Amino acid sequence: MSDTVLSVRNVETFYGAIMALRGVSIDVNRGEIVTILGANGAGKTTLMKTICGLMDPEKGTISFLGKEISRQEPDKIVRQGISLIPEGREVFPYLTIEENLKLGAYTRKDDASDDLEMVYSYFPILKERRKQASGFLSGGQQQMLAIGRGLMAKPELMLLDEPSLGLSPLLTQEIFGIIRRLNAEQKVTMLIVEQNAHIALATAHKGYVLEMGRIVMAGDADDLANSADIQEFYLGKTEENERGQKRWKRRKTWR
Amino acid sequence: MRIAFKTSYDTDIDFHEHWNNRFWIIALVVVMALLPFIVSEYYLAEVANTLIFSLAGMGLMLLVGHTGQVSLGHAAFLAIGAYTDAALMNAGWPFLIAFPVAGLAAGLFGALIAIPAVRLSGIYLAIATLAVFVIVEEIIILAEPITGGVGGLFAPTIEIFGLSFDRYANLSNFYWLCLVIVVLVTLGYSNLMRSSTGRSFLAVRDSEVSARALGIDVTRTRALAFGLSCAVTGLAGALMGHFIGFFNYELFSIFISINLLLVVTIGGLGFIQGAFLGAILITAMPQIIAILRDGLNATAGIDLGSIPGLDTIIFSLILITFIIYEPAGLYGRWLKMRVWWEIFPLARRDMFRRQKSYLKTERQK
Amino acid sequence: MELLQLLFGGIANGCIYGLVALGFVLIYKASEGVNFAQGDMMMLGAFIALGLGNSDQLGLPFGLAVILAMVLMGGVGWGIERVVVRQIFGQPQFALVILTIALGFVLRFVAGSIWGYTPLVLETPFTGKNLQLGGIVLGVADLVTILVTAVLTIGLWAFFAFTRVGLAAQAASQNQMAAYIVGVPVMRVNGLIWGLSGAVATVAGVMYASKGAIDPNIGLLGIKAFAAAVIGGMGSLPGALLGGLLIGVVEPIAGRYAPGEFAAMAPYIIMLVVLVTKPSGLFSQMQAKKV
Amino acid sequence: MSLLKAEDIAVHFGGVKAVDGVSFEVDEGEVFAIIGPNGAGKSTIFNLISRIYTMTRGKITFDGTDITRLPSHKVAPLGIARTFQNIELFDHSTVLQNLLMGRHTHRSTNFVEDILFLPKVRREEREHRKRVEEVIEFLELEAYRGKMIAGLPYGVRKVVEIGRALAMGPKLILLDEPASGLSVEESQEVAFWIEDMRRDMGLTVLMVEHDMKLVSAVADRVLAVNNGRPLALGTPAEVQSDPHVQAAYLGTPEEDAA
Amino acid sequence: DTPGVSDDEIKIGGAHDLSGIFAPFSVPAVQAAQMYFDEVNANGGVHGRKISYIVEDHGYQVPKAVQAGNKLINRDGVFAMLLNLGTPHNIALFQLMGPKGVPNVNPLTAARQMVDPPAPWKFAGTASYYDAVKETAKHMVENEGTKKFCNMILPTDFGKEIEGAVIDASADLGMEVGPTISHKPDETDFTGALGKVKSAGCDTVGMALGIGQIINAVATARKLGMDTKFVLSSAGFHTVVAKGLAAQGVTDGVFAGAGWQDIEVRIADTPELAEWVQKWNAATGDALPGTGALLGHSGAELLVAALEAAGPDLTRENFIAAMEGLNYADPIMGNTVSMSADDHVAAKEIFVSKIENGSWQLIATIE
Ligand SMILES: Nc1ncnc2c1ncn2[C@@H]1O[C@H](COP(=O)(O)OP(=O)(O)OP(=O)(O)O)[C@@H](O)[C@H]1O
Ligand SMILES: Nc1ncnc2c1ncn2[C@@H]1O[C@H](COP(=O)(O)OP(=O)(O)OP(=O)(O)O)[C@@H](O)[C@H]1O
Ligand SMILES: CC(C)C[C@H](N)C(=O)O
Ligand SMILES: [Mg+2]
Ligand SMILES: [Mg+2]
Repeated sequence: MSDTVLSVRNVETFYGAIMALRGVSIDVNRGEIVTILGANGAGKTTLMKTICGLMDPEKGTISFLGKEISRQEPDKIVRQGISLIPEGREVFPYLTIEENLKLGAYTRKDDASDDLEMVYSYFPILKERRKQASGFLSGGQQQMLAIGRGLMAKPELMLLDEPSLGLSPLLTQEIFGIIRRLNAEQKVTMLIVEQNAHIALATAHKGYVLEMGRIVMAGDADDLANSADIQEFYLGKTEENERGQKRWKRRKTWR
Repeated sequence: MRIAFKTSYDTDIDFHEHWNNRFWIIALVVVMALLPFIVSEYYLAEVANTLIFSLAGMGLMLLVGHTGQVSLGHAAFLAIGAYTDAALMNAGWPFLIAFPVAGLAAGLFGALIAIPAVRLSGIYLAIATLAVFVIVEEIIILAEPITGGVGGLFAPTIEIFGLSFDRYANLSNFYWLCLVIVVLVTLGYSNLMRSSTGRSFLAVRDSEVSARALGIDVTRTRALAFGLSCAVTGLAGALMGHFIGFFNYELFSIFISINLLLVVTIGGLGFIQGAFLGAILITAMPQIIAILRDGLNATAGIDLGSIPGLDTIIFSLILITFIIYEPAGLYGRWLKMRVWWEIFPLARRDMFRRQKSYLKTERQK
Repeated sequence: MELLQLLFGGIANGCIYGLVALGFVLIYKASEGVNFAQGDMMMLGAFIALGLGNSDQLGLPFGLAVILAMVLMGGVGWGIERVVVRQIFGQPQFALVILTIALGFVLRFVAGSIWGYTPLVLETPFTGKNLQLGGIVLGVADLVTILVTAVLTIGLWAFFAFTRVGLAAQAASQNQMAAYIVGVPVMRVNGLIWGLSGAVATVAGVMYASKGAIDPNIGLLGIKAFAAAVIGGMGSLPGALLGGLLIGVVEPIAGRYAPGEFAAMAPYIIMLVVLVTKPSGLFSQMQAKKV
Repeated sequence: MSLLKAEDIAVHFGGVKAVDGVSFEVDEGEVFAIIGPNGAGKSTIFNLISRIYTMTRGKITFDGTDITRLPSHKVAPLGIARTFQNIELFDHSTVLQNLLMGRHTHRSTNFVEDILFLPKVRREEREHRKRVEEVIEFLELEAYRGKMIAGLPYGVRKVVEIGRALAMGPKLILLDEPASGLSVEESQEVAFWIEDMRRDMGLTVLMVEHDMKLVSAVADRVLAVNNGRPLALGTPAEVQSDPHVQAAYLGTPEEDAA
Repeated sequence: DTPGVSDDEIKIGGAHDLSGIFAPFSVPAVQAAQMYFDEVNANGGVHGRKISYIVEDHGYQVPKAVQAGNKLINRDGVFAMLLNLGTPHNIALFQLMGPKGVPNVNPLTAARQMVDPPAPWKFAGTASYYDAVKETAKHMVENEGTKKFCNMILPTDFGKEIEGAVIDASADLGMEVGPTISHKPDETDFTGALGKVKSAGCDTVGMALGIGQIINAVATARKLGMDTKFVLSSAGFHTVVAKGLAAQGVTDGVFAGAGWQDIEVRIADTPELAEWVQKWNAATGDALPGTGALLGHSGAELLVAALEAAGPDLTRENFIAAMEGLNYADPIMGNTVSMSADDHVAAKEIFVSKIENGSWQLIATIE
């Protein structure tokens, strides 16, 4: 089944006078993992925030499960089954780890204790520290907590904004393992923004490339992984950048 | 849109990139200087009052807007300035010496307070300064021989080189005196903000850890800011004393502290210009409301004056509306308007619509 | 014996500061904002109770009048959040301070327009009633104050510690964006808390009114109560109570034993001492930022 | 010769032994990396060096000075600059101002001179500005010079923070995860910068990083830590092939997963 | 031509506290004055001129009071000031008014400085706090058996006047005085202060506190079993004090010295008073007008009387002369207005009253 879970149409979002999204359209189908690649400042975070209502688009529509959701309060959108793992962790520093996780299940009516155990099994350190304030966790531990909190919501659609930020290589692999597993076993649809394009493209079914607030490329993850531009700018596969050699400034030129 | 071609670092170091900005500032000062020949006593006294509030506002702005420390007790430093100045002049000191010494006294007292208080921040500092304020108030009452106790005292007349600068007898002279002082302080303040001391204030405001990591002594910096802030406020206090002419401790009430906070926030936190705009709003708005009210009564026969306290409510409602629509303050609004003009035909209508924003805890330093 | 008497009076009085302080803490816990109109909400609460209960006004039975007043003030608090506070959501806390200072003027004006500026006396069943207990006199009003404060503090504490909404409110104060993305209806929770603080303010107002007369300016007490909340470690409910009690107890004892003007300074000196030794209050709510 | 020397340093927070007996030496002109799982204590080591935390035991010497008990603002003047894992910039100032703030240790004027803006102050301002422009050029921040930090994308902020540290003109620079949140291309650039810092500016670099590509590309030596204790020390290749490090930290190399 | 006077209008100014801590005085005073002027204006005004009373709010802040004065005097050009509230505020304004000779009629403060040092344009409505309390204190010693006074005051000039009066009265009578305890306006617990009073052996307390505080403090004293007597000034001479104390079960031992008589007990046999109370009630809903209203009304009445007497050619000089020639009985205040060139206090009687069963009863009148 390939019905559309999320459909973003011609969205334009501004920060005051600055136009961060210049008419973005993407589709995410049920059961898919979709990744968005893009350099710094391309607007990836802005897109994620716009989808879940943390920012209001000035133009365009966003529909989730066929219902228009743009310009609603974020908590309403979340309640309909979207969960965001935000860039930069955003934990509740004075609450304990367990309270943080429990808040992840705030919108759920059913019992979430199984999922709590599941999160603890993914990240044993969180269990060890569950009665401590989360503000003192290391950067990576907070990232685990943020991911765990997102998982607790058991959403229909998960938005992950740079989930691997600050995680060790081992954990990065584990996280993507979890993502694949959730997708395969529980059919959670995923939209992932990731700087680590290797692993993102390896995990995703489909990908978009966002540059300067515009989608400049879209396609199957495999096709993208094989495209020359992607290889050069996102996978770092150009060999002339050897150590000691004079480097050339070759910046992306899609405008 | 104007473009400045920068040919040396001095272009950035100087106050203004453009000659015409400089022109406007000079023009403003000239007009201000000529004001006594243009307007009546009523307006002149109001402008003098506004200048004094701007001065006090600059004092608080340095602390709240530029160093991120909040004081609910700045009325105390106004008082220290006013009483020191009056006491010294009563002891025979000339104004030209008593006045700076009054500022210095307020500044030193402020720095003294700051040393134990620098560990405090946010509302904790606000309450500590409130406590200091109450204690200063009591000390003023107790120090009757100097302060006149609760009865208060008359400010001595200012005389400089045989010329009288008395507020009631020679308002124009007094006004010019205020103007000169305000101009000088503004210059000094702007200089401070374009040099490393000013930058260290901003650093301490935005991130203490980073400031430390850059070698900034946070404790010293905050104490210095507190001291400077109090000194400027003290100068304003001395002028206020002369302006009002008679005062007791009730002049320096908590409401004055609150008014000063209104000045800096409504004006625009973090901008020297904000202190002026805020002072203008706070001192002129009630007068404008009153004048409009009188006008309404005279022309349309609608007598709002018969509802006691309505002026204050209208003023409060304006404040509320204002803070809702422009939390960045008057100067923030001005900056936006300027941008809008500069790119005029290209400006979007809702260019300045606020994007949603979210706060995070400020309990972490 | 005299000391005991002073202590008792001080505790009862401190409870009133504590009650108002609770209102400050409530709002702080939910949004880290400071509501400078808290004292004025207390004032309005007292007037509404008076308007409903006094025999020359609506004349409802006291208990009913108080409960209705709490409900009404809950509505006022909720409405204030809904109509004005919400508009500056996400803006620096300073905006709220200015906003609530101005709101305080509005509330005073409203009370003044309805009930006039002449002080009025609230009729309560316990006004002027006293109990003798081994040489010390216990005012029934004082006893009620202490009891009500204890119950409210514990109740509110439990609300934050054990309920889902209480947790959500705290989350919202620490990180509004994160609270939203876990699905907390931040605005609604805020409205609820403002309503709650209106109700708590009413209780404080009624207890305050039982000791004298009220006029639209009694909200001035809010400043001292705010100080109490802060030295308690703004954000901690027991801290607020403790801060209130500290000030409440110091006042009469200093009034009795300290010389002259020093007595009036005493609570503020204590505040300074507390803050200098514990820069973030008795029940500290500050953390060093983890970098 | 060693510029920075940590001897058996440890810090405990209640029951958490964040760092528990780590010793290492960073030689002058070296690029030294610290790696380890999340929560291993890497950032804490940085915080001990910059005296944000006070150590439970141990000793740190920098350039012959014992800095174990130094107040935190006295560390920078010795020539130690740092960046933060979670970016600690002055959000309400421009990029230029942020970089100028990095020049604080080089000021020689006092506040009275600043208020009067004596010619001396102007001269010094020009000098600061010149230095900062060099940094701006080096990190290619020209386009952002007058922008407020608050509106910059994550990656640019990371670079500005590096710039602020460089503006100080330090001997030793501590970089906490300089490449996290950066794209492959951008982290390659960071690699070049680190290279240049060492070669052209004569800086010693101590960094924490999870991007093993970057570490292998620039580091001379690598210290792996786990649970606050040292795990392995050696060249990047040596440490990466250490089975303990692989088990606790690296897992199966990324390329395989791709 | 005279400032503020035109063919059909006389502008009168008032710097008031309509939003601050003394709003309980200013607001009713302004309402009462306005009510009186409305009546006068409806009846054709004074010599064909309508009175317009321009009121500015200073919120008990001195700088705002100065702004208000500046507007009223320099912009509006008022003829005279009426009922300006607050001691420091009045004194600050004197500096604007003095050089121009703007008459200051019945300021809402009974500080001695209102007529001392004297000036042609300064007038006061009633006996000062000082005189009233001093005479009352003497009365207490002579008739109520007071042996020793203490003071409980707000540290304002008002408080100091009361303290000074009590101390001077004691000195005149050769008595020792107990300590003065000062209180903040937001203080709500008086147990400690009363303990001090008790241990100092005072049987009477001179009290200068806010209304709520007075009720609270007196009730606390009774609760603690003290039979201390209390002497209040005109600022505490308020019907609500009697009512509030009655609610707290306190029915005796409270005295006040003021320049007028309490209205409650006189309504029945003073028709003018009854009429006015009824009007007030209709206009505001208050059962009884308070002190502010009383002062506001009498001030307005006095001003109008003087304007009438000054004749159609109104100048400040002939207004001042008219003021100095006033002599009439004010049934509402229950006192007599009479001034002369060297006496600018309108009503000089001092009425000593006592709370009995929830009402103020007049017990002595001192000239
Ligand atoms: N608060 C803000 N104010 C003004 N402009 C902003 C703000 N936040 C982001 N921007 C601008 O919006 C654009 C998109 O930013 P966004 O954070 O969405 O990028 P991103 O793709 O997530 O980048 P990164 O990879 O660094 O996270 C950037 O050019 C940035 O400068
Ligand atoms: N101030 C503190 N209070 C309590 N615990 C702390 C504090 N600082 C650090 N810790 C703990 O010390 C441990 C090490 O933290 P640190 O930040 O050094 O980890 P890290 O190695 O930098 O990890 P990451 O790669 O995730 O950034 C963590 O378990 C953390 O929770
Ligand atoms: C009693 C009030 C009418 C005046 C006030 N006490 C004052 O003198 O300031
Ligand atoms: Mg991003
Ligand atoms: Mg770290």
